[in-house]
Amino acid sequence: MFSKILIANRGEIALRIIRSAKELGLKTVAVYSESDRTSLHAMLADEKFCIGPAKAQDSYLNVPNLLSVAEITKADALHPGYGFLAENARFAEICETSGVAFIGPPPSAIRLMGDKNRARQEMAKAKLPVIPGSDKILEDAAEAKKTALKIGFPVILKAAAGGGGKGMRICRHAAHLEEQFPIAQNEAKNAFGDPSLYLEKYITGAHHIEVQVVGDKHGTIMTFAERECSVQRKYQKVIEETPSPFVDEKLRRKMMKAVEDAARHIGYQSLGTFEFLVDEDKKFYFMEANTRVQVEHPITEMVYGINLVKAQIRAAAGEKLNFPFELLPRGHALECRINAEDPDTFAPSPGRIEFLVLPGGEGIRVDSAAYGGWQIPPHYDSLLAKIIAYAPSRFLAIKKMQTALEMTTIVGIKTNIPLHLAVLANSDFLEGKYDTGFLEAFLARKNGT
Amino acid sequence: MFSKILIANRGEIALRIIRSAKELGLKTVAVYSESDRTSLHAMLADEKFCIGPAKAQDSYLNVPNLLSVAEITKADALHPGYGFLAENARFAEICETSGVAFIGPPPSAIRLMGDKNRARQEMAKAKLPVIPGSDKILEDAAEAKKTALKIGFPVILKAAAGGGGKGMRICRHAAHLEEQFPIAQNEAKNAFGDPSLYLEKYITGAHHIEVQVVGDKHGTIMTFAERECSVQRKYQKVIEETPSPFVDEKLRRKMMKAVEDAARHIGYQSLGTFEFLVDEDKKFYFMEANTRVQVEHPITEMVYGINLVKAQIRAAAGEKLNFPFELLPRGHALECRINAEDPDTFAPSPGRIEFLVLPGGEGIRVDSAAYGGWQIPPHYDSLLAKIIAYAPSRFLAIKKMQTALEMTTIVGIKTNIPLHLAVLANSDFLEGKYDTGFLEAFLARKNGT
Amino acid sequence: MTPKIDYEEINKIIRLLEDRNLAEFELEIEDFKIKIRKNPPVIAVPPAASATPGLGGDFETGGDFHMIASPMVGTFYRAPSPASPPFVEVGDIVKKKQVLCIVEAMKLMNEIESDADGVVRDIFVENGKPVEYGQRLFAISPSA
Amino acid sequence: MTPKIDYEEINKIIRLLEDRNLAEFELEIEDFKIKIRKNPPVIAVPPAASATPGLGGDFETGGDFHMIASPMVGTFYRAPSPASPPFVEVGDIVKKKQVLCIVEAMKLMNEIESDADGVVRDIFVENGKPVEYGQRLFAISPSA
Repeated sequence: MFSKILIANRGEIALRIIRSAKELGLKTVAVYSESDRTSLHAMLADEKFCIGPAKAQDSYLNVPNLLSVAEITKADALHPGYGFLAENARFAEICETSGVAFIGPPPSAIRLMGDKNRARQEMAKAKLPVIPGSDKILEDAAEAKKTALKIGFPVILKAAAGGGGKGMRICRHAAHLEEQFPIAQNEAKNAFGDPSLYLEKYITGAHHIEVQVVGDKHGTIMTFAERECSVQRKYQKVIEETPSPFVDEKLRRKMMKAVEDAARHIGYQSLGTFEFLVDEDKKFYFMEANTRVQVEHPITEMVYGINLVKAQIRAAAGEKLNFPFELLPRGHALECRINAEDPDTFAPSPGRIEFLVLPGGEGIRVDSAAYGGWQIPPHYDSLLAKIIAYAPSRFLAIKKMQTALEMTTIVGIKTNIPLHLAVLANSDFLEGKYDTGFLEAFLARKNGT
Repeated sequence: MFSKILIANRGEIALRIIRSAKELGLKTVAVYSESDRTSLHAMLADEKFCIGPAKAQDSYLNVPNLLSVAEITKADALHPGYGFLAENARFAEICETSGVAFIGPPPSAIRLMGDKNRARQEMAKAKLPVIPGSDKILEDAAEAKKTALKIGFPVILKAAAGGGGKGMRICRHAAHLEEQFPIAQNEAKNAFGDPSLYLEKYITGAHHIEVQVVGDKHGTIMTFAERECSVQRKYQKVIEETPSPFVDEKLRRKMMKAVEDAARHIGYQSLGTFEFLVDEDKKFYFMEANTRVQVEHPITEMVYGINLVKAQIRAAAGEKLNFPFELLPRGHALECRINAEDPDTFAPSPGRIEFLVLPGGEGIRVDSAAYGGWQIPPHYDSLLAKIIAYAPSRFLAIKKMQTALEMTTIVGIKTNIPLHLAVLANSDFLEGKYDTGFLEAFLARKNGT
Repeated sequence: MTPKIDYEEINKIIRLLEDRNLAEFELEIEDFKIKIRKNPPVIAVPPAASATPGLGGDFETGGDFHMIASPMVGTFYRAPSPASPPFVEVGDIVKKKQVLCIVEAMKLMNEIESDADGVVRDIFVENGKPVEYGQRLFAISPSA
Repeated sequence: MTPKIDYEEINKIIRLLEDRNLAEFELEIEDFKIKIRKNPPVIAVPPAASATPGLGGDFETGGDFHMIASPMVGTFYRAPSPASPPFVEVGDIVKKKQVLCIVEAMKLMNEIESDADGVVRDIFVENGKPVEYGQRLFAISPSA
């Protein structure tokens, strides 16, 4: 096992990793930007180093400073969290050659999954159903059009290098595609430094369903029941739950088995998530795989009663994974992402938290780096807290979440709690009848457009 | 089901009841004393009423004001929490005759269990082993001596009307007993207005083990795996855990069955706890039963994945109890009671909480009414927060608790967190080798006495 | 030359204290001395608390009014029966021990008496409304 | 002569308090006395934070010192090699662009230059110790 872990991240995920490291008996080193001096992750680690000014490019993405901290503190492992350098294969390589274990899969796996087009091809080889589409980078709009006509509209353009919605464009017909192609190229170039695009059939009424996997260096591969992440706005997940009200036991087993086979095919050795679109007929298509811990991992932990980040660290240290009891999910878990943002305009709302009461008690888990008196820096993402509710049934978990959100008191900044409460009270949501189009349609109705 | 519940309590337990009531879709009414104006329970209920000045006798124990609030707000049920009026049979009767459902067992059950001597006799009839002792109130020191000689020293004198250590005296030999008898009588008279004493054999090296029970008005009785509460100081529980490292499966089944039979014998219809002393040979003796929710109930909820307070409310409303899955405990849970007190002298430490970071994340539950900026009133008990850690195994739960406590930051007042950390690091505790004498001996060693 | 400090000047200084979040200001020049101290900021009470109507806590509304507060939880009645005239109206002179209202609690009518001589300046609660312990009912000023 | 204290003057003093992060200001000259106290910051920062040594945040220690801060994370060396004399000592006159120290990062020796002419007034870090980004290394005063 390692002796000291550098956490190359901030916010709730940094705190979450610090906790798991401490539970494993490891020392922790936090890094922070000048605007994160009073952030909780910097206060609660064993050691801490300022690594640059507020701008992430100069601090949390500052590779020389990160590695200097590892060297100075004699940290023997680095946890990248999510975002920032978490899926940067080159960084993982630099860590390994500098003698610092990168807590994630080998750089080759990060590189494979980072190239969305290559990932699709490799996964198709592993017999994972993929969405019909261009099997390679599109040369130009003309080639895109030809492919689209073959597989049928609507199609979606995607950046080969990217994720998170950047460079994505849904095209309804040929003219639309020709118009959007250069725009998407430009967006991809600006966001990822690479204009390469590919396209896929766009599936309407689809569900975003993902399967958590964890592997070790001894060939163990474990998969977990699905997470339903269809409540999205602009490809940003807002509410996640497990199990999915849409997935039945047959589909669940099929997807878990398919992911297990695919992970085994590439010899996967860490925490990871395989994301799928599932259509109305319960056919599932591989979208992409994330080679890191995900924001929504806690709901899986709640229903299984396990700790995925500890498993991730142990696997990186070469331990063989084992859990004290059979991995069977029990009950239902929901996560609401509480963002510091205007619930109507979605504009970020940084500022000082004047007064804070987070929820607690039976069945409630809170992952947050917020505290009363904290000045939220405006430089980073707006995720303020993840509130997770666990109960024996979906109905009870939703009631519990409603109660928790109603009793959460945050003064000084705006949050999207009103939006969450509105969604949780929606009859379609309550009946579990929602797909990836749900939230945008809900918001359009709400705004009367 | 009820429509509105009056919560006749304060602090974390009031908050805990408000949450459960809201989850059941019920309206909540908080009552508060003048010194609890800024307390969280008063802020987070649907309605709130000031019922008197700081002194509990004039506010939380002010029966006319409580019933006036129930009448004015049209509350159809009252939850007494623990302490205050929770085990006052007369109050339960007044509630019922006023048309307000008392969320607890019928007054007769409260009265029976409130008289510790009568309870022992009745439980002996229900075949529950009781500690050998006087089967009735002791006339005088002479009778006490005669009984003690029959059952053998050491013996313990106890107040018939009381609990919580008041009026209790351990007597090693006859002369000692004669000396202590009038002192204990006096203490009992002052504490409970009743000098009546009885005596029991005092069991050395005993474990304090309790079994949670819940019954409904349809004859359902459910029992839950034991809670180990032997880490005590002056009969005040400090750390509780489930399962007990001392209890084996055979003893567990025996105790659960015995409690089920006893609860059935008296037709128990609510949440309750049967407390036992278990000697080194794993013989168990009934001590007393609490006819209310207990401070340490969350650890049972954690391992079973259920909500006991919701079950208590539903049972009081006449519903038949049922849980969505088979009641089987999984994993291990620990609770540390965080008190606002000096960790060395145990003197209460009220004051203003200048800065507060409570723990969170995977496997951590916090039940607390504290918030940053809160001025803790000096009039009530010092329980500030209950931190509950849940993990697949005892070892992991202890590591998780240590991490949670190390990352808890409370500025402005003193707390007993250092004491908890010291106990959690103790090798006997880690090995699960402790009995009711453990903490006092630990403190004596620590203080070099 | 003496410093020019007048009302406008002091007003400005107070505004300055507020803007700059200062706690205290003291100035002494020859015979002139000024000292201004701001109340310490209280931690923001969440909206739930401040939204409460009729909170009995803030007795001081200025002036020399004497407040009569409810000694119990109950329902406030200004008259002995629906058909009767109110015990008192604003402007009435009242004597110590004079009944001002009734607070009904547990079906009992509790007469609330004035504990001072004076004139009724304000009645804070409407007839038939519930009152908390300590909630102010009447403001009495010492004399007409 | 009495000092001329007017609104503008007081405003200036308050701004000074803020800029220099002072809590209190008191001045007494002959018959003139002024005292200004700022509100303490409301939320206390937990001990963990304040206990940190060498936090680069509090640059102002009074005076007109110019601070040289580390532009990177690394190990601070006062001399080009263990056998060499230090680049500078307290009291030395330094010129802009003159090398003051080395910060070693990723096996690279980064020479840190002065960005001002002046006299070295203080050296805050011991030879061979790690430094954070932004941690102050030297205090320089404009001239001798």
